[in-house]
Amino acid sequence: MNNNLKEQVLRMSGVNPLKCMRCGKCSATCPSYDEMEYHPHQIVYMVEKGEIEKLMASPSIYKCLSCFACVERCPRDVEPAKLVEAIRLAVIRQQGQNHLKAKDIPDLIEADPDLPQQALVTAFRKYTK
Amino acid sequence: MLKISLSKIQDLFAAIAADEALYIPADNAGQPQFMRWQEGLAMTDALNTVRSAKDFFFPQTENLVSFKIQGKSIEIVDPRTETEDFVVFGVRACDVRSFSILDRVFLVDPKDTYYENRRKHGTLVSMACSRPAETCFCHTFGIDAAEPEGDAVCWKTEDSLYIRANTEKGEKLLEKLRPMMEECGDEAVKAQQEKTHEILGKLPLNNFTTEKFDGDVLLKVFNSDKWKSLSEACLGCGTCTFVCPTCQCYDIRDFDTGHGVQRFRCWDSCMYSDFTLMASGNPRTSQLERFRQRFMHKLVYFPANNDGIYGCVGCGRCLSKCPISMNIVKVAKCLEGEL
Amino acid sequence: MQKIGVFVCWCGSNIAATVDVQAVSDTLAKEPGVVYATNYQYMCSESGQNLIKDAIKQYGLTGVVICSCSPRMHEATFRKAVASVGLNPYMLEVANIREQCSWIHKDKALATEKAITLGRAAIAKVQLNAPLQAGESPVVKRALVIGGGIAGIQTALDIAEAGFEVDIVEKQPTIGGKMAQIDKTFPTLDCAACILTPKMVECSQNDKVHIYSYSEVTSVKGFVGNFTVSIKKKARYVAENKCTGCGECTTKCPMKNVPNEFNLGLDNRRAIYIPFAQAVPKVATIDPNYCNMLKNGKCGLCAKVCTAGAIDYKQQDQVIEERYGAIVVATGYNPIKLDKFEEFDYSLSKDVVTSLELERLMNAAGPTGGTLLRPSDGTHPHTIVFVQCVGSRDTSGCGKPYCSKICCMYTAKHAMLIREKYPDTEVYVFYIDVRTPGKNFDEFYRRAVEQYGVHYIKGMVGKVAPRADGKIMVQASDLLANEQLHIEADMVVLAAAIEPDKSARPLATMLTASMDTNDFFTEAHPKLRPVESPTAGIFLSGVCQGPKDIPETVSQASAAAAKVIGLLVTAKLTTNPCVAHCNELMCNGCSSCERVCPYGAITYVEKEFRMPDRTTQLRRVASVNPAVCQGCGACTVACPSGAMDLNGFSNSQIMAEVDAICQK
Amino acid sequence: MQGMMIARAKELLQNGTVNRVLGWQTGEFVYDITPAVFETAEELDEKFVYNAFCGNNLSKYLVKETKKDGKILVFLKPCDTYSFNQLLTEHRFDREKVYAIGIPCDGKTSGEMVKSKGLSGITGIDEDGDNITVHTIYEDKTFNRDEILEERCRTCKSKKHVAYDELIGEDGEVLDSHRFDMVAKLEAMTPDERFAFWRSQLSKCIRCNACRNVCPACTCEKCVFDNPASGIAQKAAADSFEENMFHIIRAFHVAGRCTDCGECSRVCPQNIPLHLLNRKFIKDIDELYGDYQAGAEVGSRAPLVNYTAEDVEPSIVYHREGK
Amino acid sequence: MPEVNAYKPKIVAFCCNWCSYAGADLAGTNRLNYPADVKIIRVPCSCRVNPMFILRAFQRGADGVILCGCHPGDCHYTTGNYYARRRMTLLFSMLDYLGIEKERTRVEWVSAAEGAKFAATMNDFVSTVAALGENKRLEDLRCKE
Repeated sequence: MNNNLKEQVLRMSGVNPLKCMRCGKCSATCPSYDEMEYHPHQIVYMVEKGEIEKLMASPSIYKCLSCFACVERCPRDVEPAKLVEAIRLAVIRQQGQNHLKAKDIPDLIEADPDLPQQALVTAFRKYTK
Repeated sequence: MLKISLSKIQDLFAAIAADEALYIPADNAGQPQFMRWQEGLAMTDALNTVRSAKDFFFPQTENLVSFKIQGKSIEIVDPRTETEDFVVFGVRACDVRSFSILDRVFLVDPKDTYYENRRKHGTLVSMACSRPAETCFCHTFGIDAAEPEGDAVCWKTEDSLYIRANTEKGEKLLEKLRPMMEECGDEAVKAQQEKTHEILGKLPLNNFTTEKFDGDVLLKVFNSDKWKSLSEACLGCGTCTFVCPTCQCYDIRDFDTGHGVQRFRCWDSCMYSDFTLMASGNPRTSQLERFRQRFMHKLVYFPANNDGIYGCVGCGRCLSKCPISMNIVKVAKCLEGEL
Repeated sequence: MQKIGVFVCWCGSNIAATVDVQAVSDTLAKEPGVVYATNYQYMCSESGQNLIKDAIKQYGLTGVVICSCSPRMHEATFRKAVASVGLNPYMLEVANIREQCSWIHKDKALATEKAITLGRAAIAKVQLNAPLQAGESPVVKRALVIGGGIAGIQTALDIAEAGFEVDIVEKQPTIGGKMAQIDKTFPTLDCAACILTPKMVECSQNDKVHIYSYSEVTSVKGFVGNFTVSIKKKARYVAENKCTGCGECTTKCPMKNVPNEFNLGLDNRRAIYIPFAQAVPKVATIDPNYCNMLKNGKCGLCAKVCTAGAIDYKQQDQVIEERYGAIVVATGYNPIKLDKFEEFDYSLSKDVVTSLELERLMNAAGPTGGTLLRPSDGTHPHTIVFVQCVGSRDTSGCGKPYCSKICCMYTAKHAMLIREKYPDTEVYVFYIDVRTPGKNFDEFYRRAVEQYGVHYIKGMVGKVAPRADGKIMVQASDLLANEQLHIEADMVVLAAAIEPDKSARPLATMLTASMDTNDFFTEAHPKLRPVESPTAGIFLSGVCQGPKDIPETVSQASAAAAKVIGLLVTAKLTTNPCVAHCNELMCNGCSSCERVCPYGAITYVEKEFRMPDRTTQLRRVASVNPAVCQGCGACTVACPSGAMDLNGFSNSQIMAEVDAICQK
Repeated sequence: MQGMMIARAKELLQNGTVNRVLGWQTGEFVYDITPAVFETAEELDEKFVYNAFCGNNLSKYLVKETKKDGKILVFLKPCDTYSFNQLLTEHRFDREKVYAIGIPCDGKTSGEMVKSKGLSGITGIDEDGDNITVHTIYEDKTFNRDEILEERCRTCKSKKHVAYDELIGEDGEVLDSHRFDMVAKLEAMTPDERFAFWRSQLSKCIRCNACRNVCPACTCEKCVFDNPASGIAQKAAADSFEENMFHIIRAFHVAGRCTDCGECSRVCPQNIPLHLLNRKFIKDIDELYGDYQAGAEVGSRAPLVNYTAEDVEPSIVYHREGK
Repeated sequence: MPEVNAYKPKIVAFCCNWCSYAGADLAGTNRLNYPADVKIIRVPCSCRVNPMFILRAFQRGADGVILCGCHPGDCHYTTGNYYARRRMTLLFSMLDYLGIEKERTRVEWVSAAEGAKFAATMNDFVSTVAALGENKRLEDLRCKE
């Protein structure tokens, strides 16, 4: 179990999965349910258990339409869709999967001197931890 | 007359403080106040301290007697230890004059031995004013801000401090300082005094007098219907009385320390609702009466009993400190129309 | 200065082994005010008590300090003893030198020193004690029950049985409450009406019980033993004493399309109506919102057909004032409104019903005569889906955060009844948890599953959508099978959360009885005083205190009755003299104390004061009712001027104790 | 503005709506303005003033004034309206006897404030929009209004009037004031630094009671500090403990009731920043129990006579961020 | 050898009659030891404790003051401890703000059944206060001998 990842997901989403009372209404309301390997209520539970890597590897998180029906319907305000979004971000932000590395920058600037500063800063912020 | 360069003033202080306590006006958390000098403490440029020099002779609280209780026995202890000699330096003309008023209260029979003891041990070194403020009106009471009384008197110019003794106590102090100072003439002082007098003439309260309160005006003033509007906004706080250099009322109280009782006196204010409270109640039941008491005391009762000397020295503290800006000048100006 | 006697107890060796009792009494003898000090083996024994009594007489003691065990143990004993020789019992203080000294310390010197300090503190306190008199207040021998459901009925009958007058105030035209609407009761499945209506009749026939139906409480004044309550009898436009309940008017009234609230709007009634056949009182009521005569002055048909001449279109609301010794709140509950739950389509589809509606649909006296038919088309439903926890355990803000407690059981009951009566019907129950604690409850639920074949599915319904063909699509999750289900249902039954009746909140304000954030009344103690409100003389019965089923409601109702009877049989109430009091001269009338008083013991009066300057001034000042105050002291700290103080624990007394403890 | 106020006051006096007018009256100098009750049009013309030095909060006077016969007109600056409401919440005066006119406020200064800029011998002041020129017998100096505003006005919490019968001028908004910045700064210090700060400030106290007597929340019939029976009565701070005691208890007694009008600091002859004590309570209340502005509405339940079951535990004091 | 830790702090404990005072009694009944420096003052409810009392204790030489009451929700008077909780939170925060050691004041909820908790709490509080040493910041010199 990767506690750092779990913390990261919880922080990014602002969700407290411990509020879940396991009613399954999220899964009951989910329009993409049948497409998913892990269903919304499972996602909540797996985050709680810290099985973030499993989720990151699963296509399920891209089956979510972000329709927020689960967020709307959840009687405990758990907001599963926000967890899904956070897991997607966790995938993007994984280190080692950087689209840009610090040493690439001089070349980039040389290639395109008009490259906006902000793009660089954003890239760093987004792709490094 | 002696003179010393301002750059050496700390040496002067050190010399005075060598064998007695020295208090100088300094900055205390943003407020000018007399503080005990210790190395490095600088004199403030402020015109005057928030609290007057009366604190040194008539402190806000002082223990009069202690009762030590053990089981059922009580022992009476005089808490006074012999007071050390002290110098209060930089007292303004108005504040120096206040002692002649306080002396008339505390040093007449029966003498207040606590006050008397401190007067004996204390030396007042006054400081002439060169930059009076709009709230100043000491001239009303015949005080010359440029020529203060005091055991010794100082003038501060751009670069030097001039000092002259007025009394024996002052002489004694100067004797000690003579080696580090130089003798000089009084030209620079005279020049400064002239300038100061010129400024004093421009002050807004230059023409303010209390002359009309001379004579048989007591009932007329007392019964004036102006008191109502004058006192209407008074909050009944004690600011005016506590910053006043001449207010001398006090209360005596007991404090149970758990192993005895300390009987102490503390300043009281005639503005307080429990002032002169007795078992039978309070003779002054309204703020109007209490307010009137203060000004009647200063302007009428005190002079009536003290050869025409008013109970005010025109320091202007109450003018700048009263939360509702009501003060003796406003009161006197308003009432004088009645006379 | 008091003349104080100090009595140090050895408690055998309990104290004496660790505390030098001789040193304690010797040292304390030297304290100011102490005129006598001694020690003895057992102060609580008869000879010990006699020692105290004799000393009081001999030395003329005005205050007594006993250094002994905890005051929780023997304070009452010693108070009685000193009172027997004429000393005010509140002139006594106990220094706890056993539980809080000798028993916890091993070092004798330390323990002795501490015992002396504790003794000093008690002496310091006694110096400032003042004699206190326990007050008395009479008790009005009549009780009021607010709410005429099963809780109120049971409480009223029990009180009446003990011989006390009791009034029921019911805002509906009839008593009976929710239970009257219910078809069968779990877990025995007997008919609700069969067990409720005899009690309703008993109420009307018992001459100790008076029913104010169609009435509301509008104001409550006073305190325990002596409440004055205003009751508004709403005009029903029918003279209660003349109406025979024949029902002729209710069949002749031309206004036929008035939704029938007793059947939850599933059918209609007339503008003049009797809610149901067994109503008590069985008196017709005219609904002024629909009656043409009252609205437009045209019609008057009911008056024409009434042979008893009971119709009175000019009847006015009437306010009655009555005095009571005790008040029981039994205001009950309602299912919550479901408009916020659009996913269940309750407002759009007639075939999505609440469980209470289902009760009416299955009731022989209901709109369908007891045959279960779909409200939309009157056909027989073949697939029925039950949804549990609709709005219960919901912290999202749409529903209620608590468990409604009764839903699991009544849903099992419904499912079972349907399967029994219509075996061709498939019944699905979607649950989060099945909660069936209670005698024969779980067995009941298991029967629904095992014997009646009800499909219990762990999971929640996410979406209910009516289809054009009349079917209702139910989308739900089956968490155990890990699949999403799509069921074509004919009917959906929602187990709506229950909430306290809306009338409870303003009533609580009138009674100064506290409520929790969900508007349930708070009990005086959650475990030990569950049927009393913290406000003395106010008792709680039924769901107004928290979700309950019928057996629990009835037991609480009887418990409340027992408490009321206990109060009413008391000739006079002795009041605790350690109560707050207000120094009116110092009181600002700012209401801070009133706001923190949990008992509503503080009221305000306008009083004239003579000021020091001989003028008079009208001021608002607080006044504490000593019969109601329980002496917690919350007000004393809320009061900025220190006008409020507490007898027996005054500011000066506590500070004297602090001083004594801290010195040296 | 002053002209409009006088005109309206005269009108209300004349048509009998009110019998008296509570306002400000001119003094000896430009800055020494005194609260006053006016009964005639002539008095109003002669002495009524409204300018940058009218800092006094008049609401407390209503406690006394409404005891008299007739109705009184009072002029209320935005921050005074909060005190007005708070006094009403505590039933301290009869609303029926007051006619309240809300007046705008651009922030106030004071003689002390001007003098703190090193000026002495003040003879006059000109206000020209945001420029304020001070004339003294020694020099003339022009300030931007903001430079010489009192601290409470620089961190003004609201320009909105929360109570009035009528309004002269435009109503403003509740402001984002940064008024807790100094409290936060103190909180961030070490306990030793804080102790040193408060000791140096509170040791200046002369127990003149100006802070208490001006405070609109201190309207007790008898203050505990004046009442020998309270056990904490003191006429002077005879020991540093008593300096602390007075200010802690006073701040506690007004906690949740203090509207942060800033009068206490304005009147302190020793310039002790007393408002920092009150603001600490306000900041704590806001942070721990949810935002609460005393006096924002009449009848609101003050935080110290209120609770929720979920309130934080006192141990939060040990665990909070900072030192 | 000089006695280490000879310093004995003075501790005042305000205990509500219904829970904490009974809890203290239970600690005694179970012979659970805690320092004799703790002296208990019985009050009807934690809400009876005025901030004045706490300051008074410090004035008179207490080194630590602890307030014990029923657990929130269990108050004999229903709501008393809720008010006490707010009052003490704000008071303690103010004392801390004035630079007075915050460890000198504490609130603990001790039920009538928690004798062990009472003893443990007192042991802990006494050692915390003892570590701070004498109360210098909120003392009244007149009350010292």
